[in-house]
Amino acid sequence: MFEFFNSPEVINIIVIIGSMLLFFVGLFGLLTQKHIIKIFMSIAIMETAVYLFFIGSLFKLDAIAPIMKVADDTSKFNDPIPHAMILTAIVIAMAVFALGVSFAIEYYKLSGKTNIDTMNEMRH
Amino acid sequence: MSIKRSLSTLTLSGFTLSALLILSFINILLQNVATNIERAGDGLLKLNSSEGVANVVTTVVVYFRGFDTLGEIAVLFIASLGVGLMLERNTECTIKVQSNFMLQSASKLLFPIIIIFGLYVMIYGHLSPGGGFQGGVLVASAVLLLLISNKDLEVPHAVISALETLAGVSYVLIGLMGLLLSDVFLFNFLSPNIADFGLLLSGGIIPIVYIIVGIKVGSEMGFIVQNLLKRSDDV
Amino acid sequence: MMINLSNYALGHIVLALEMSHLANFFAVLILLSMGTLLFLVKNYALPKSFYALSALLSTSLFLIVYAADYLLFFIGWEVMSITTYFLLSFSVSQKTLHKYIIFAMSSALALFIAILMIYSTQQSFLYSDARESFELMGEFQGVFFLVLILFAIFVKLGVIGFHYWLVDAYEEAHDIFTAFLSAVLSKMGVYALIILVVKVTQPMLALAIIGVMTSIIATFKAIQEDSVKRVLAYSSIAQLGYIVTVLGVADGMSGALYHSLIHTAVKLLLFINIAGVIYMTGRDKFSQLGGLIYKMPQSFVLLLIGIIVLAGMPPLGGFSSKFLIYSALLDTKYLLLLSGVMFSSASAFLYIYKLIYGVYLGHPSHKKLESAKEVSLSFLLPQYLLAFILITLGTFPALIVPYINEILLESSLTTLSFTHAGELISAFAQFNGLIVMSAFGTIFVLVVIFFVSTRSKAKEAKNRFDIAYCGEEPDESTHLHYGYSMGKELARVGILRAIIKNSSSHFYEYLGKQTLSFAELFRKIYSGKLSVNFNIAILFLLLLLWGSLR
Amino acid sequence: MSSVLFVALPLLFGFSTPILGYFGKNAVAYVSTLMQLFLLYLGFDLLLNEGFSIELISIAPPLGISFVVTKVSLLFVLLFTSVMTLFSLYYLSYRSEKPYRDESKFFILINMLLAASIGLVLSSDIFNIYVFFEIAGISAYILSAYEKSSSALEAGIKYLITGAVASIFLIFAIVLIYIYIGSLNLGIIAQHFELLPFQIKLLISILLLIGFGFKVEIFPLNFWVSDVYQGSSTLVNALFSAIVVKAYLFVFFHLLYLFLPHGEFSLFLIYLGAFSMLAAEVAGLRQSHLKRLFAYSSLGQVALVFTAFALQNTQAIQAALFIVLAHSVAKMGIFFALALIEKEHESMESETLKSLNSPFLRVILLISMLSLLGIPLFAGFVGKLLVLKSLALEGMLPIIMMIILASLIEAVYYFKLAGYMFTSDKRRDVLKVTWAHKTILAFLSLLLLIIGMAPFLLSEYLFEASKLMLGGVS
Amino acid sequence: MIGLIILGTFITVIIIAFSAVIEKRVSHSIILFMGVGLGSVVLFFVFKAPDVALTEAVIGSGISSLIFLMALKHLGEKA
Repeated sequence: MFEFFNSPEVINIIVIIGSMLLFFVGLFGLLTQKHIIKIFMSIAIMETAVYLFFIGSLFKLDAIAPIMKVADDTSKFNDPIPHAMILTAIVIAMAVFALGVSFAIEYYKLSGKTNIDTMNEMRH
Repeated sequence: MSIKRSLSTLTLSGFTLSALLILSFINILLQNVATNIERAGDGLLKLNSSEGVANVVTTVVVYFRGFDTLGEIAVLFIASLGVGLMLERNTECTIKVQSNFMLQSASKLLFPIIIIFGLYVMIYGHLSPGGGFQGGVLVASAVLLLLISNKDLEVPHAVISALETLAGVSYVLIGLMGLLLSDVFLFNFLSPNIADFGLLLSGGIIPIVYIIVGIKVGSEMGFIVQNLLKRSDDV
Repeated sequence: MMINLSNYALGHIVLALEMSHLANFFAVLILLSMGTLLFLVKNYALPKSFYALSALLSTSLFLIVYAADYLLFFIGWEVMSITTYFLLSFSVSQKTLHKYIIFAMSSALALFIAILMIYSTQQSFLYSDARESFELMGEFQGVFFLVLILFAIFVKLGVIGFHYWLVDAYEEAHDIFTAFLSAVLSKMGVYALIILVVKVTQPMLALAIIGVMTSIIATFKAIQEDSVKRVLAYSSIAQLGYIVTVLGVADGMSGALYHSLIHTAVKLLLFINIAGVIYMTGRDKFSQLGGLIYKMPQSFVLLLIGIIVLAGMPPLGGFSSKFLIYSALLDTKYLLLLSGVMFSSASAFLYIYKLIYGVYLGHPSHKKLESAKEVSLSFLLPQYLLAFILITLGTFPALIVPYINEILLESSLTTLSFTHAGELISAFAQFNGLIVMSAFGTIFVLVVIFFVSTRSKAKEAKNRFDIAYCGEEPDESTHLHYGYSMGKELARVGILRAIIKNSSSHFYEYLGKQTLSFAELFRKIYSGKLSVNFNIAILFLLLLLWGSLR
Repeated sequence: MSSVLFVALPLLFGFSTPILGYFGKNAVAYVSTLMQLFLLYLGFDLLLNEGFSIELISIAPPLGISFVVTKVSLLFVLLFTSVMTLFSLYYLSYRSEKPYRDESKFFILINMLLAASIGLVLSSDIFNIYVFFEIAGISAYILSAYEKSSSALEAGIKYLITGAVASIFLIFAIVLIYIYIGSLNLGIIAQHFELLPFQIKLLISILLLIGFGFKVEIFPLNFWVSDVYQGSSTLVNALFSAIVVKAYLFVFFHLLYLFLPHGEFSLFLIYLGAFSMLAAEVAGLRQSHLKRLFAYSSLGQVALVFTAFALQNTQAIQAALFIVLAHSVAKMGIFFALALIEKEHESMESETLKSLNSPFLRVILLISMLSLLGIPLFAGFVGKLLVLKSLALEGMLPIIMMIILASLIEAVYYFKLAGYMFTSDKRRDVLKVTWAHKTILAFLSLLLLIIGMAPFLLSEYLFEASKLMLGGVS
Repeated sequence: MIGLIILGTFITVIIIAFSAVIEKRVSHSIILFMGVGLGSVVLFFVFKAPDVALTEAVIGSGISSLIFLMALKHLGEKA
């Protein structure tokens, strides 16, 4: 009965539903949470979901990781572009979070607030 | 009533909105499952066999889409600059983490292992999984471990700065060299020899650039983490 | 003569300038006012920017007049509005200034919409295509177009309901500039009415009714005012009301043009005169003036000429234009309108009398007024010139008929018949200016002789408190001058009270308040919480997705 | 000369700043300015010599990344470079009195912003666009929080969180594009986009709209903007409204024209833009803080540009380009002048203008505001006229009325400021403006007047550019 | 088999992520977030993307969580 789960179509469906549910969790956190770190975390979860969706949708069951043994061997590899893109995106996301966290720390020093909904001093 | 009291309007609306959105996404995606089409990746795989290195992802990251990586380096650079700008204090606040014996001895034991693993990942990035990003971060985290455990130790700012400057400038210069030599920015002007495929010294500028990237990423990461650590102690 | 400017424009827009007779007529009005007002300039220490802005203003006026397409007209119109704003800003309070600019910008932008509507039907801004474009518009669009255009013009003319800005601006503006505002800028409204409405559409009864209402209401509003400039401002509105009325009926163009000329001259005369009084005494309220006849006799005579014209009495030029207006109204058999105009004309005496009595006759209300002197020649000379024009037009009312005929011919309207310069002929009547003038002149001379001969025997008061006052001794705080409460009793008449007490300002203040609280709502959205903002964003995404999937 | 230098040189400058630091305090400032001048020269050189070129990076497209230089992208590149050069020249004089902390970092950031904006405009690879999107974003976050005051940090945090969320939607769209089309090259995507299943096409378009919508400040996604403008330092605001948002606008519509050449969503976007304009101006009506006020005015102008671009025909695009130019110049003038006023008066409430004693600054502010308002004789009028003209040709009367109503509201609050400036007589001491500042401000105002009076100098070029933009060369 | 692994890991990751989001104590939720990262590392590995898996392990869940923890030490739990 487990053979059912091994067909590419089913795996694709699992990936789509799973990653979208993860995206939902992140989005839910973004919309409802208040603590700034949890906001960043929710954004990170959403991003992870997108990455999983990307890699998961494009991987082929019978293919192998894109590391060639010989120069003229081009078949049966997973698409390397998603990997490269996600690599870049992960690092960029981390950089943004580091920056955001440092803003938050400095802001906390000045005002003592970590709740994003109370960050509205400039209501003119 | 009790549900209404414990859940705020915002939570409810957030839940409803995100759930509806995701359901529509899932609906659309399930109705239009992607077919197997010829993608750019296949072209790059073919291209890689003529002028790349064993790890195709490395070729893509460093060479075929090297410009993205340059931009990514720039993002990291700007972020670490911003973190420095935000958290830098001229007051001398040394690290006051009260590290215990366990941590101290474990870090002494682990430090060389992680460093060596990091360097391996960095240098063999074009042959096996891994590369500059991961290696750089691993090396940085090894140093970080040492920093946490040994409170007298601090990596001088000048060293990090020198490393990052060197790496950054040489990356752009390599790119400009390509422009100068063959009118294409970031061109692999070291003309890779396919016979070397799978060897440590193969792929022209690819391993060199990835090591540069590793140095850059490691130093930026070290800078960011050091700043955050320093800052988080002078509460 | 037409000058095509399309080489300098962009986006396939054809622009052109044209020197028509109509344009020349209004250009003459502009030049007349500028020429006369230039005499006054040296009496005031005006900043340099005032001159620069005035130059820009007159350029924009000429652009309005000579434009042969809507776009250049609009450019001129908007530049005129903005320049006026800065010219007003030299003396006007912030509130009035803000009021002015809101109305001026609404006017300009309404005009812009209308112009774009014209453009959208025929892809042309030219006047020559306008009539056709208007006919191509649908029923609703056509009405909407007219509403927009009329709104723009009414604001500039200060038609009742849209005069909220006008009276305050006239009162507070620099004395020279008030004259210019009344004499020229309001004429641009008339010109716009002719070019944009009369030439494009059929005669509209509604326009005539609005004109009559304006002149009646403005007349009664004027009676209540204490400030000289405000009275003149309302009088301007009333006079322009006549022009609007006559433009609303067929064959009214000649009367409108004639009256524009007369009104320009007479308002220049009156405002220059009042400017002289204010320059001498520093006061601009009726209750603070009075008894200046002995101090400023020449000014008195000139003002007398001015108000005779303003009242539209024969023998001076005012009657000539009124004559044309009346006969145009008679011609179209709108007798109710005619009686309205006549009623307003007659009621005008109430405030006209106030002008001469409040300023020059009666008791001086303050000691300071006794030291006033006759104004300098720079004030008198332009007034003499204008008085000469007005008297000439009274004597030879048909002097400008050949010229008006050319304008009418150009717009393919029926011309006035012309025999000689002294005789003005309309469809129903004719009057000979020469005869009327000589008759009135004789009577006038006789009256003056009688007055002078009796006056020499009258006892002359040495002190201004040398009067019987119900057995009490009047002092400085007593209002001796009748001008103080003149016309107040009129408010007891029911309909007049309704006119005087109600004001469009309540409506505009209410509108302003509502707009601001609406703005407050948006301001709150814009400084909301971050999580609420994200909720809105996701909702937007959802709506988009579902909206387009359906 | 290669167009890659536009990105490579600022990066090189940024990376090598520690070395430059050894050569003295001013070396960084002067090298940065010289580099920007060189880039300006490079831009004109490209304009005069070629006008069109494709610059390869690493390998040939469609597999690799390439820079496409056309007349329209060059227009934006030149705009950004000259804005940045003027900014640097202005700051060189400003810094002698009130420099930023850690000046070299400031110079790095503005150059990174420049590089990223140019990269956004030139790049023909959608993932590369994402990377530049992030670089521009991250430099803008830091610039916005640069003063480290609590309001600046608040602005920075809000900007950063919004930007991060926007980038998720953008990368989601890119992921879908790669999954369903299999390429990242804009040209290839454009060819295949129409063949996609309708739902996927819709999903990608909407995700792109949301991703870029946060950045192009369109109505339900622009609530962060006013806080960011108010919290950031005044000079930096000039960059935000003259460079950053323009780059995002260009990219968004470049992608739109490529992917949906038949204008499927055109009508919706036009209404969205017009409504955004109206909403922003209405919100601005009650403002008393100058920077926030001009933030709303920026929102309004950007929405107008959005409407014009959304019309998707050459004349409207030409109009949009006119407004882009006029708005950049005018906003620079305004924020430069406001920076001087803020330095002197230490307040940004609109009542500050009542006591402003500098006829020069008053005139500069006035000219810029009149241009923003679209008063004839100033550059803004040309753009607004052309937009409304093309709307009239399409017969979209409601849109015209919304835009005009928004302009009227805009006029109300601008003229309130003008009233403060020109009627009150309680003035402080004369605010001295250095000759360098005077020259730059006068140049900006003169530019507004020249474009306004002689639009035919530019219209030919802009028309060519708009044709290219609509034609979708990539 | 591989399908089951993917399914199971996805379920785990989603549950961990949800508990991370709704967890009141931020420090706990950061640890849970690290778990999300590790779960996705497994998934990336199963999807035959070792490079991404390594990066996610080191940067996505490692350094990111570390940064959050260090920040939390300063900011405090209270929202």
